[in-house]
Amino acid sequence: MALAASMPGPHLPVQEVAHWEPVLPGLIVLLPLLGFVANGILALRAAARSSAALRAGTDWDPFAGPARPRTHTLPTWIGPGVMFVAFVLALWNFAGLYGAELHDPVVVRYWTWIVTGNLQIDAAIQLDQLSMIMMLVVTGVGFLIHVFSVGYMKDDTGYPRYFAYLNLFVFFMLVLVMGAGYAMMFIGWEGVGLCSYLLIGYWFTDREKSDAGKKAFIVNRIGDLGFLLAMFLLFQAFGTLDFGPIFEGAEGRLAAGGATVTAITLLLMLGAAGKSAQVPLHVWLPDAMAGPTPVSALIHAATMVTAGVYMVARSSVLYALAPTSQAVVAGVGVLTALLAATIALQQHDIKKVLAYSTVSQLGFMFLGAGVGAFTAAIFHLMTHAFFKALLFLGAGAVIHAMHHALHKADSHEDAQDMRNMGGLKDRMRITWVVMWVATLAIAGIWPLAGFFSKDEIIWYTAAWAGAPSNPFGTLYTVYWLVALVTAMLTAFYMTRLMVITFHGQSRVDRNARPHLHEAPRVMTVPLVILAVLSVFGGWVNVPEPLAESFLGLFGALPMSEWLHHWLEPVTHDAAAIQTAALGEPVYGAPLVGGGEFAWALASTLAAAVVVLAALRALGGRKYVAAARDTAVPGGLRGILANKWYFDEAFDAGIVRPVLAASRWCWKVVDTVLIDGFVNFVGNFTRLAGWTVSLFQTGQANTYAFVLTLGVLLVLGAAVFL
Amino acid sequence: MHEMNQLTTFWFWVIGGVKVLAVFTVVMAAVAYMTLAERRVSAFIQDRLGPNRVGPFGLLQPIADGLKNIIKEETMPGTSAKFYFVLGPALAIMPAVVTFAVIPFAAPLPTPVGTVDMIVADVPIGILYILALSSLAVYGIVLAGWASNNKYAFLGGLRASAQMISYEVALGLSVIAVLLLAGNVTLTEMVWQQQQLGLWFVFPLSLAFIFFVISALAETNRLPFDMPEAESELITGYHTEYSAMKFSMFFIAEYSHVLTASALMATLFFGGWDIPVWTGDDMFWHEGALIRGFDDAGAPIPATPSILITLLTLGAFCTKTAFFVFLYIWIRWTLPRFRYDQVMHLGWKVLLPAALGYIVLIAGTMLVLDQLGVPFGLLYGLVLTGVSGVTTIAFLFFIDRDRVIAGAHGMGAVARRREASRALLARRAAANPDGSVS
Amino acid sequence: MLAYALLLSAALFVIGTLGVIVRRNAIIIFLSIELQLNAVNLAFVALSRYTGIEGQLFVFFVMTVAAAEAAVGLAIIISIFRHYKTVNVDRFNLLKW
Amino acid sequence: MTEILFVLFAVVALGGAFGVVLSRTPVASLLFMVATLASVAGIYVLFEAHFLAAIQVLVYAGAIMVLFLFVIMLLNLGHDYRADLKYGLWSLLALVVAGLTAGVLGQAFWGASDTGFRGDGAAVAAALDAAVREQGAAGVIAEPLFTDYVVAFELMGLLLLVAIVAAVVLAKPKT
Repeated sequence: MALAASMPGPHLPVQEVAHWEPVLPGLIVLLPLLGFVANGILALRAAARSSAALRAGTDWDPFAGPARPRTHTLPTWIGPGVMFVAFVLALWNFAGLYGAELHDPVVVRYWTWIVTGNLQIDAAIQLDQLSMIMMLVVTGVGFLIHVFSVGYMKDDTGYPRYFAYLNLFVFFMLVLVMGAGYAMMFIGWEGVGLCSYLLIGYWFTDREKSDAGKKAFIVNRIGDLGFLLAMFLLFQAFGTLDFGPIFEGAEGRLAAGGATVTAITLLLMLGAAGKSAQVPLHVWLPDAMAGPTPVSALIHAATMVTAGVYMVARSSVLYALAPTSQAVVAGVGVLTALLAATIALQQHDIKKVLAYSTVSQLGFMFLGAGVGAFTAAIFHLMTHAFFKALLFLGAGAVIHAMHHALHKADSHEDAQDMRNMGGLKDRMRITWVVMWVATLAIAGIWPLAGFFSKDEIIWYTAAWAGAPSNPFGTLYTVYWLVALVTAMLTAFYMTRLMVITFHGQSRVDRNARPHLHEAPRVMTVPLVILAVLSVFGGWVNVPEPLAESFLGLFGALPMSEWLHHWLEPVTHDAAAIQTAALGEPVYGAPLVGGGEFAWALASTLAAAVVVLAALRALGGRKYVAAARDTAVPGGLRGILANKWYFDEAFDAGIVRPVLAASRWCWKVVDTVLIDGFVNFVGNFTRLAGWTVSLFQTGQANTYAFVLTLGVLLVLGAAVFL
Repeated sequence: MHEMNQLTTFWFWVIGGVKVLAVFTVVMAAVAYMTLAERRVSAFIQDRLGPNRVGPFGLLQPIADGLKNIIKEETMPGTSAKFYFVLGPALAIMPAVVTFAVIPFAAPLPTPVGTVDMIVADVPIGILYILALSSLAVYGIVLAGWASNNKYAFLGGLRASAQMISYEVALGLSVIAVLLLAGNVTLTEMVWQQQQLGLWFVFPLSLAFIFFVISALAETNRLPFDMPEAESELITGYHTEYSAMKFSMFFIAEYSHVLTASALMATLFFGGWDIPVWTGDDMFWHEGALIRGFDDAGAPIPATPSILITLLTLGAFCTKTAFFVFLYIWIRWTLPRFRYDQVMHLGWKVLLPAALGYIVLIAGTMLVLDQLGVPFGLLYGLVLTGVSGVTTIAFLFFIDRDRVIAGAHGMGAVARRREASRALLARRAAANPDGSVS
Repeated sequence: MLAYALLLSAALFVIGTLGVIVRRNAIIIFLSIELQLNAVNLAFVALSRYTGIEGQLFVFFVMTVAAAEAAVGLAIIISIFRHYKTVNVDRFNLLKW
Repeated sequence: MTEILFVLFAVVALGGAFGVVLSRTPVASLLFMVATLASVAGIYVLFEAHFLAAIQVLVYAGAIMVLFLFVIMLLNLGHDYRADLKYGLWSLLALVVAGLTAGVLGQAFWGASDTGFRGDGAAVAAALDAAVREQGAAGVIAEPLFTDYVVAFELMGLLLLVAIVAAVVLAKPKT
């Protein structure tokens, strides 16, 4: 990237080694798999006991006895344990890679998996700067969420099953980010989809929740189709699916801006949109909140949904070759960001708000990837993992407390509806504080993580809009403006969430109020750790123009542009291609001019103003509990409350026609045509068989006679012909 | 140097005809006198005189018997299948008579027209010819039994067919051991190999010999295996309805079989016409010349056939054969008859597996000896004799115990069974003291 | 002589075929099949004179198969006879439709 | 001499074959079959296949046919003569088909000459005779049997074992 190349920042003192051997990289992948197997066995044993009890006519309550059964104690150590070891190993490898001046990815091949025709797929993993960041995020945040889950899922009968799924998810996620080719990535891609389905429908006895799982699975399939087609095109173009040869040969083999590379990248984008919940395939993510809240934090906020961003970043070379696709990616991203943010304004379910927030933030990441700020996208991915995981876990802690309290009070009110909360800050101090940290981080308040990452994306959008040869300059300017508005909306809806949940009068059921209390230590400790990360996570990539200003504490924030330099081996090619195609980006606002410092200052001030304004405006308002809130919002609020009618549009535009067509196929094509044909064939065969069976006299002589006749024919043919 | 030339075609046919006539006559005469021998020996064993009125020592008795059979009335059962009734004895006697053709009975005889082999037909398949034809012998018996339309005759025929098929297997397997050692199927070569080995095959193949004798007894329907004609059970079995010459033909067939079997035992296991120890009679056609053996360099040593040697070897052959004929008679008048199921039991469950195991043992020993490079000679034979001897003793005294030696279900087994039933009765009595039957 | 041997073989084969077709007695049918096998064996032996020892080897194998077939076939006939009290193949036609 | 013997054997074989098919009693059929087998064995001898001739008589005539005879007698067959032969149209059809087959086979075999197979027929015959002199009538068959065709040979042994077991199981009365 030109920015990084032209403005090298102060490097940290590193011990440079030319060669680097990864330390047990396979074990990082394998450990969660082992955890899955171990937990899976425990889950099967628990299921066996449960079904045995069912056969005996009773229900098996694993917590009825004086001590928890072993199936419900061992996962506590296995689940987070394997994650911890994997995280330590990842850190170790990171330290090794950090000390090495490595420009090429390290590929470790284990065995050749598929060989057919020209296609060879190796079971190989790739370690480079990008996958290392992803590994750290997946294992680190994953570990914290595992620990949190120990507290959150403590009283669930499916405890071992939950951890088995969670471990399996991490395994597939690691395969996704560490795979050395699109094929391996696709395995992980599908695997995390499966785990997502399993975990959304974790409480599968609830019809609504299992439906949500199916919805997620089906919507993802649409995107996967795009991914698959992209892989076919890639194989056609390169004869391989390995990253190395594809990215090295891309510039030579594919014409820049050509149809092939545009098709490939658009199809990849379709896949990414499915997985990362971009418009219009975002509809599954809010429904996915049916799963346990830690799952939402891990899969549907921090890791899996960011796989699309990772893929686009990984394929940066290809995207750099296709400016049209980039514009599409950025457009989809910014549109998603805006729509999701607006929807989030009118949601009452605390997790739904966070879900739309996630969709919105993912849109930001795609915007970043779309405008070529791949590093910024990954940066935002990372910081978002911290604060969104924190938000979800915090929401989890709230729901946990609410649920517990309502249960104690025999109340059937909705534990997730914010209208039933209010004033929780007195009872849940730690949660309240860390949630505010995360809110400020996501709102982009200096110097929290979100400020640096989101600001960088917006900044790059503006910069590339001003690039001299960019055919989509105007479009990028629009993107920039929308992104600014969306950033303000983000600050607003997050403040709204905080206010309704934690401030004001308590609307909790009167009987339940005394039972409300802070989450146990095992849950709050991960919260605090994530809060710390949300505060300081952004400091790894302080933009150069800010570094020496007061926004960079006059250089006191140590790691100026560190992530840029770190990822440079991965993004370098793409940056070079993009600069060659579009020209140098113009670092200044396209409309009014001005330096980055000024815009950054303005951004954080605007965010702060929005937060304060929202606090003022919303804090004074009186809210009513969900049961009495029957007012149907009209106008724009109604549209937003109904999520822009996306589900309804899909239902009318796709689901109903498909159902109607299916019914027609059943009634007409299947019943009349196909059944008729099949029955005809069957009847004809029976008739013919009956006719021929007349020859079957059961008498040996007849058979011998016919046999001889046949021999005679063959012999005659052989002799006379 | 003698004339060693082969016979011309003309003389081949002439001498061939002479040999056929001579051998046939001698065999028939021998059969006739075997009947006398049987009676005299049986009388001797039973401490009486036997036929001694017709001629000196009763020597003309067979002729008198023959005359009697020829002039006796032929009876023909009214419900019999006439054609097969007549066909039976004819089929019975044919294979018995022709099998002798391939047995060499003396060393080659020098004549003015060439050297004459003392064998009617030296066919290349030798022993197989004998096995094949003797397997046909059963037809005569079975047909006779069936055609008589008599329950006892029919049972005799059925028994004959089952028994002969069963023992053909054991017989063939015991011969296979000989084939292993001789390396060929012609009987002349077997005699030659025994001369080369310096040992008659009865020593290195002792167990095979025992099996062969037993199986031959069964094949010829002689006691203790004369199930098809067991007088006490089936009147006289398959020839119950026969009389006069047709009855006599069955007799001739049986005794020819005995003669052939004796000659075979002599040839396969006792060196045939070989005179023991003396090597001057060793003779074999090797690449168109008669040789006595090979010197150390492997060159053939020419043999000198003479009339004297031929006569001496003929004497040796006749002596050995006569001994086995005597053995047959001896056994007949010494051992009691088996029960039918015992016969089958012995054939299928004892002789067959034992012979198979023995073949494996002999073949294995030979393989080891060949691998060690031991030449085919006396040492080779002695090693085999040792192995075979140990096996034979082990078989007779440990494995077999009282099956072959003391009959299929010998006294040991009977005693054990009696013991067991007595114990059972005692237990029942103890459990049921009032004596009521449960 | 080869041609005559082959013609004899053909004649035997056809006669055997005839036997299989026109006789009802299972044993006779069986015998006719053996006759066919023999006809083929004869052809093999005659041809082995002109093509090599393999013809005779094949005859050897055919004989082995015939022996196995006779054992099993006769056992089947015996058990059928036990059931139907006849070996007339017209009587056992369970294979009929 | 050979030709005379061949004609003799051929006549007996053909006569026996007709006897097998046309005899009214199974026993007669069987005896005709034995005659045919013996004649065919004689023809084997004429073709210098001594070993096979011996095996033919030993195994076929001496064992298999005795087994047949045994079964015929055990079942006491031969009392339903009338039902045995198929008459009328069926026999006519069979005759026509058999005649046609005979015609086709005759057409195929009529011109078969002694040469024109694998190289020179006479040379093959001479080599066979030499091998018989060298290795013996049994050895000439045994040598390829235990080298080139040993797998087939062992399979034959297995087949026989299976047949034994099958025969015992099948013929055993169900108790």
